[in-house]
Amino acid sequence: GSEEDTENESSGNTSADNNEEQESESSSDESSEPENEELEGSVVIDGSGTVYPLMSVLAEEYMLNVQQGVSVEVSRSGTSAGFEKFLVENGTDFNDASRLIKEEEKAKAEELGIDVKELKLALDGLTIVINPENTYATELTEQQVIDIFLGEYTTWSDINPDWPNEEIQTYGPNENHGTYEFFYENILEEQDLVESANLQQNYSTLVTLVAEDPNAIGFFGFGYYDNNKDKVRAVKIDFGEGPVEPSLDTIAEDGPYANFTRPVFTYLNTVMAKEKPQVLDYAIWVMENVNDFAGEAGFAPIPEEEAEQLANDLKELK
Amino acid sequence: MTTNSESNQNTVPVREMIEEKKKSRNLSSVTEKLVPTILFLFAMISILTTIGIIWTLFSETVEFFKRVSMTEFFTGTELNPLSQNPDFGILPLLNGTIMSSVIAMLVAGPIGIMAAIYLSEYASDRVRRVLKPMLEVLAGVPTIVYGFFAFTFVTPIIRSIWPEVGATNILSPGIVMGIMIIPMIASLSEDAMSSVPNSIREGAFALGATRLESTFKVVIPAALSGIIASFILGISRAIGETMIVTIASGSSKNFTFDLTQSMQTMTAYIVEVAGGEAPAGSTIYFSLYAVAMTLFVFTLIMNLLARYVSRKFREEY
Amino acid sequence: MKYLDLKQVQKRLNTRIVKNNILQYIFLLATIFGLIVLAILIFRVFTQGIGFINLDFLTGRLSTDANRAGIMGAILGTFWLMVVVIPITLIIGIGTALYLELYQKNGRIQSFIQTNISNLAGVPSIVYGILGLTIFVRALDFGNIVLAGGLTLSLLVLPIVIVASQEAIRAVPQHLNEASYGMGATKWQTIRRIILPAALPGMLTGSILALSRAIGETAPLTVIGIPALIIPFPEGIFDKFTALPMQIYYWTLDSSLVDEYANLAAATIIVLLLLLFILNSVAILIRNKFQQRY
Amino acid sequence: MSLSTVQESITKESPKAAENIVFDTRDLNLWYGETHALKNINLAIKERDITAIIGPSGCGKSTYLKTLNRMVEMIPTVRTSGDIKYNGKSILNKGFKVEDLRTRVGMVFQKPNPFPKSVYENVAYGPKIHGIRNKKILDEIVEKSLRDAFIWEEVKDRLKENAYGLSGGQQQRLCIARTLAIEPDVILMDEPTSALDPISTLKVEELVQDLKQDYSIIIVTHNMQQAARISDRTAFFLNGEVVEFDDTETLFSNPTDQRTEDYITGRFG
Amino acid sequence: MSLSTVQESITKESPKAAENIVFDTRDLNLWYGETHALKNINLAIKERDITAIIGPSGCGKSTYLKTLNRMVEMIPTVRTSGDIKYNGKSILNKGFKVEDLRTRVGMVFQKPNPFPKSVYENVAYGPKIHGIRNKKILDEIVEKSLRDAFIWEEVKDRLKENAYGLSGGQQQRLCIARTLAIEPDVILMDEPTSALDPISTLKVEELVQDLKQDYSIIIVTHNMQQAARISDRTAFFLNGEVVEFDDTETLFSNPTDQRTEDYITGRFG
Ligand SMILES: Nc1ncnc2c1ncn2[C@@H]1O[C@H](COP(=O)(O)OP(=O)(O)OP(=O)(O)O)[C@@H](O)[C@H]1O
Ligand SMILES: Nc1ncnc2c1ncn2[C@@H]1O[C@H](COP(=O)(O)OP(=O)(O)OP(=O)(O)O)[C@@H](O)[C@H]1O
Ligand SMILES: [Mg+2]
Ligand SMILES: [Mg+2]
Repeated sequence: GSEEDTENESSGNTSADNNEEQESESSSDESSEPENEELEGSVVIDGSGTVYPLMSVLAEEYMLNVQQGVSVEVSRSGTSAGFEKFLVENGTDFNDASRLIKEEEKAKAEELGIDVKELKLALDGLTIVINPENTYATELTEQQVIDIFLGEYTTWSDINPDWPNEEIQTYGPNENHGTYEFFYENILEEQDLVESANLQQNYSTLVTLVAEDPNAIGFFGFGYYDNNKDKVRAVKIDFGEGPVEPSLDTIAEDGPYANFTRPVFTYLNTVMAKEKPQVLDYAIWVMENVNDFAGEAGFAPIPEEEAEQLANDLKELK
Repeated sequence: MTTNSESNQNTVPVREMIEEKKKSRNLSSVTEKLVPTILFLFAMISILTTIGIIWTLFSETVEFFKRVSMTEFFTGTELNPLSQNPDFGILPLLNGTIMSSVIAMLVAGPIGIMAAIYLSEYASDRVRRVLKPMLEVLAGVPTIVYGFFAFTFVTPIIRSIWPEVGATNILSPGIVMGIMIIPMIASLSEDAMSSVPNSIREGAFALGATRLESTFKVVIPAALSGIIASFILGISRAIGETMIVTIASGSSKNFTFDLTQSMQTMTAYIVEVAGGEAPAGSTIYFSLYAVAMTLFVFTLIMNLLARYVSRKFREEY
Repeated sequence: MKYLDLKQVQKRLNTRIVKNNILQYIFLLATIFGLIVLAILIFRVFTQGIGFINLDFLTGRLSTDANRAGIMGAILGTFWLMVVVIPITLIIGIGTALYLELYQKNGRIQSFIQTNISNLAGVPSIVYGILGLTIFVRALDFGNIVLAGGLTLSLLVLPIVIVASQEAIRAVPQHLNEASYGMGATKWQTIRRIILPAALPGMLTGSILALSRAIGETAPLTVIGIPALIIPFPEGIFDKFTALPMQIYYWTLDSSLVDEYANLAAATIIVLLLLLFILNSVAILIRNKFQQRY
Repeated sequence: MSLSTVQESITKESPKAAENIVFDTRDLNLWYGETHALKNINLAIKERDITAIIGPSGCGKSTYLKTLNRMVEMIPTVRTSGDIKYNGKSILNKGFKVEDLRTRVGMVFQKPNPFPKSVYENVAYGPKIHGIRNKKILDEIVEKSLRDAFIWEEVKDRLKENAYGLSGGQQQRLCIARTLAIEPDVILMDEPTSALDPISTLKVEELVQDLKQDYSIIIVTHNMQQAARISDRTAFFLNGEVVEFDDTETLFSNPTDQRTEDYITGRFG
Repeated sequence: MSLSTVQESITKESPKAAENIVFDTRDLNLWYGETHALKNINLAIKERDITAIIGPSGCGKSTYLKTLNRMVEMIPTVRTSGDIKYNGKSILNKGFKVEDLRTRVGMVFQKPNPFPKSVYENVAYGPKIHGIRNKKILDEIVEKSLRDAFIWEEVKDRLKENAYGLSGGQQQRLCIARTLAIEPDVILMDEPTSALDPISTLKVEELVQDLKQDYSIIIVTHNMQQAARISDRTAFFLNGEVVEFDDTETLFSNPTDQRTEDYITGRFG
């Protein structure tokens, strides 16, 4: 309660008098204090919907407490559609991506003379979920998960004779999502999903479907599980060293859940960054603060050194 | 201006005044010539819109058909755009579109026309003035709201009656789409029926006709062109509806006539691809335009057909 | 010679009257059916969202924090969209209708334009989104500003306004035109003084339906690309923006991430419905004041 | 409308309130909103008579006629008081079946109002709603009615064409034919010949006199000659009141009221 | 329409083709699509005369009248051949300004067709579209026109009310007033009294005879008495042809054509 109240107050105050106070609060003060400049203009960000929750929290914090004169617009057309808007003349300043930039995209950037800087933001853990009524399949091995989604098992009793003789229903986000791509490429190693898999475009639909079907098993990003713990149950995965429950702690780069973990990025157009001080300032601020906000958005932080390194790289662009 | 004496019949020399004014009426003759030109330009905007749509869709569609054969596209019953061996058959989408529209019209057609009859022929002026705008509110509810209404309210109700129905299915969004379209059909049909002159109704009543008989045998035939027009707009709306189906029917690309199943419409496919991760220049990206083009041609053919029908039944009074 | 057997007629009459009375109630039920659904829908939305409507919510800025989020930006975005859509659709829509009904004598050209319009009325909104993206956002390089969105929505609802205006013009009795021409009135005078006043109520009906649609439309805006997070308020038609339905769309989509977003969406729906209600009431008042049976 | 709620129905066999009286109007008052259009009307209209109603424009002739088959109810602001008995039954009762009344009491309007259908369908409409489906009988009814309205020759080759292609006079005669097709007891005519040429008018007048044998006819007319020529009894309306009601001969030759005399001699207004 | 494209305009000073002839019709033919509605009409209508047109229903009277101010063009299927000269100028020319013609040639229609506006606005409509804006002058014109149409007394207290509240007869007299308000040269009247009661009819007839001093009047009527009473010359139409055109007295007392005689004696049809 009281924390919120103070936040509300500070959001209500946008006058210049408050600047000192806010800057001392903000963790970016070390870098921006010497210049103490008032920036204005806009920062345009598009790209992955998976990264959006994190990026939007960062953008809002920056606008409210760091640079009130700057407008950071965050869109979410998807990684690839975002790159299309990014890799054109006068394109977007950042593109969020739930995957690495592709070769074609790199080539296009070179052709346009856009120097692209890759910024790793956070880590997302792919979470396997089941219906809360399902009290037996709470622990599975990595291979069992793979086999379920490849259609090797049709009923639960195929996995374990003690489990009910009911048909397994598989769910997941559809091909449009980076999450699917990761699951398909990195976990299933490019083997086709079972024909009957119910793949959805919409996460709300997906959560509801799993929550309603007692024989459901599905996969999606940790953030979606984190917010729906009352509706779905996460499966502990055994990667060979005992079952691991996905959590912000286990989804670390070298953590026990690493096999099901992927990084998410944002790509910066450094040409823009050099032209527009607010873009660069924002980029630096993001890398200095991203780890403070990752958890709030359902992501695990990247190693502190890596973030610092990236921030320092950016400062050299000045 | 001088007023003549009472005895003179011409207290106001109107004719002279008109002659006088006529000389200064060159301006109005300019207006007369200018107005049609301006209005013509306005009318051209709709032509330009069509050209714009066709041009936009066509160039990318051509690209698509360089990669996927027309035969496969139009006769394929499989649509797996992202799998390793992608299939690009549009039939599942066509099927989903037709199924949802038919369900919607089965709901909206009868209910809409009955509501129109009530409002135009039975309701008193007062009641009509209250009910009609209330009904029109239905048309203004954003479709995204209907989508979640279908998914979280209507589907569970249907499933409690008919357990075989899936959590995502075509029936529920079809019904909700129908509800959304009711006011469009009711309102426009009511307008058409209201503009049938009262003297014609009186003629029927004077012969001992009940309201029902005057409505079905005189008013509806006389207003038929307007009623059909309202149906066309309703169907078009159903075919083009995006959000409701996207949310409540899921995104399975099933080719089936089973109402209980999840299906995808052409519009939902476009949303899925447009908002997705398909890189520009890929086949799936171009398939978006091919589907949009099909959707466009589909509505074109249907409208031409409906226009033909409506002209055939047009009555003059 | 008697063809009508009075006894038969009498007997049939009872069934006819009963039929009429029964169907009257069925028709009433049909009318009310829609309203019942509407009531349920509104009830659900209200119970979910009404608690979140307060001054801070209405006047506040957008935020990712559900407790702080406000929708003034979206309200202003919708407002500026209407500033673009209303004049454009009314002027072009009524103009086109007048041209088709009263000026274009060549049946072929008339029927060509007419076919084109009724087809445009059936083109799905998502296709207009693709058009708006290609023409206004990219080719004319407006970017995703209010003007681009407004023009796209205008094109989308234009056919509805045209068709409704045409119907209204056609419903003006021919003998009124004759009377006017008989007085030596020119065509434009007849249109301005006789046809437009008589047809205006009908035109308004169509325009209300059209504008309601434009205000609640989501699909084309998603294609044009509206930022999911944009905090500054739009101050004119050249600013970037978000609109009420977009905000509802984003919040409903993200409700699986933050539960409270569903409530915010419900609250925003209430605001949107209220807005539509006010708009419709004003227009319907105007319409009822002038409606006339000849 | 202030109507009692007793459910009643008329049959030809019902006892009549007064011998030979088909319409008995007692203290009828009618208002259009604020306008008091009919004031204390008392009229007893005899069966198998031709009753003419004359009077200056706006005096309430059409209104009275439309009250007799309750068409006046179509205007929502109308209120009535008093009573009208048709064959002894009060027709202003709410429970009274207007459809029945209107089948018995046909009406021809001042402005022609054909349906936007073919000539044939216009005439066949009445018989059809009353249950006649047989194509042959319908054909017969249509032909007979059109002949009786003296329009058969003009339209017999265009029965399938839309009635709106006919001239005003043709349309009006079609409307008369349409009414004849349901063979009513009483025919109300509101200036039925005002859109007809003298030839057609004469024919219709002849027809009206012909029909008198089987029907009671009430005719509103501006043409005093017409009233004098064809009617048995004439009512003179003025400002919503009945000034005089008498045998046509008496009324025209020997009016008791000064206003009637002024009117029929054209001195009035 | 087969019209030459010579641009012409009429002014009062233009020399007349024939002395005193206001409308000179030569070999006029008119078709509604396939229907040949007017056949070889030749008529010379004199200035400051009252010309009556009589004939049975559907014979083309209204059509001819509407050709004189080119209102007939409103029906798209209409084709004409031949020529009509108004004050010596061919009016069927495409370049001819119909608005001018219609300002000079006023028209009163068969069915009353007031605008859905107030009584005042109905009468003021003509002067307004011709550029008269002065409120005082408009008031004068409205009052005078309504007086001339003998309706002033009935409507003077409801000038602001909608004209649709008036009775049929009142509406028609309002339409006459509306035409008088622009003081045309010629007034075309298509059965203007068919919806009027005898009193109003007599008044309008008087008015017509009054107006004759300044205007040429062409009146279509079914009422032969009326034609005989008020007109100077009468044309008898039959099946789209002019059977006879002569001084009214001659035509009624001594018709040359057998068909005319049959018609006026009522033997015909
Ligand atoms: N719908 C209406 N609303 C209000 N007043 C009306 C209505 N219809 C008629 N009146 C008024 O009622 C009075 C009687 O009208 P009614 O039409 O019965 O006259 P009428 O005798 O038939 O006249 P006419 O010979 O001109 O047809 C008139 O003063 C008229 O203005
Ligand atoms: N719009 C039209 N389309 C086709 N035919 C028409 C049209 N108007 C009139 N006619 C035909 O042209 C002929 C002449 O019609 P017109 O209205 O001139 O007759 P009229 O002499 O005025 O008759 P009435 O006395 O009944 O008014 C009629 O046969 C009629 O059927
Ligand atoms: Mg009357
Ligand atoms: Mg005529």
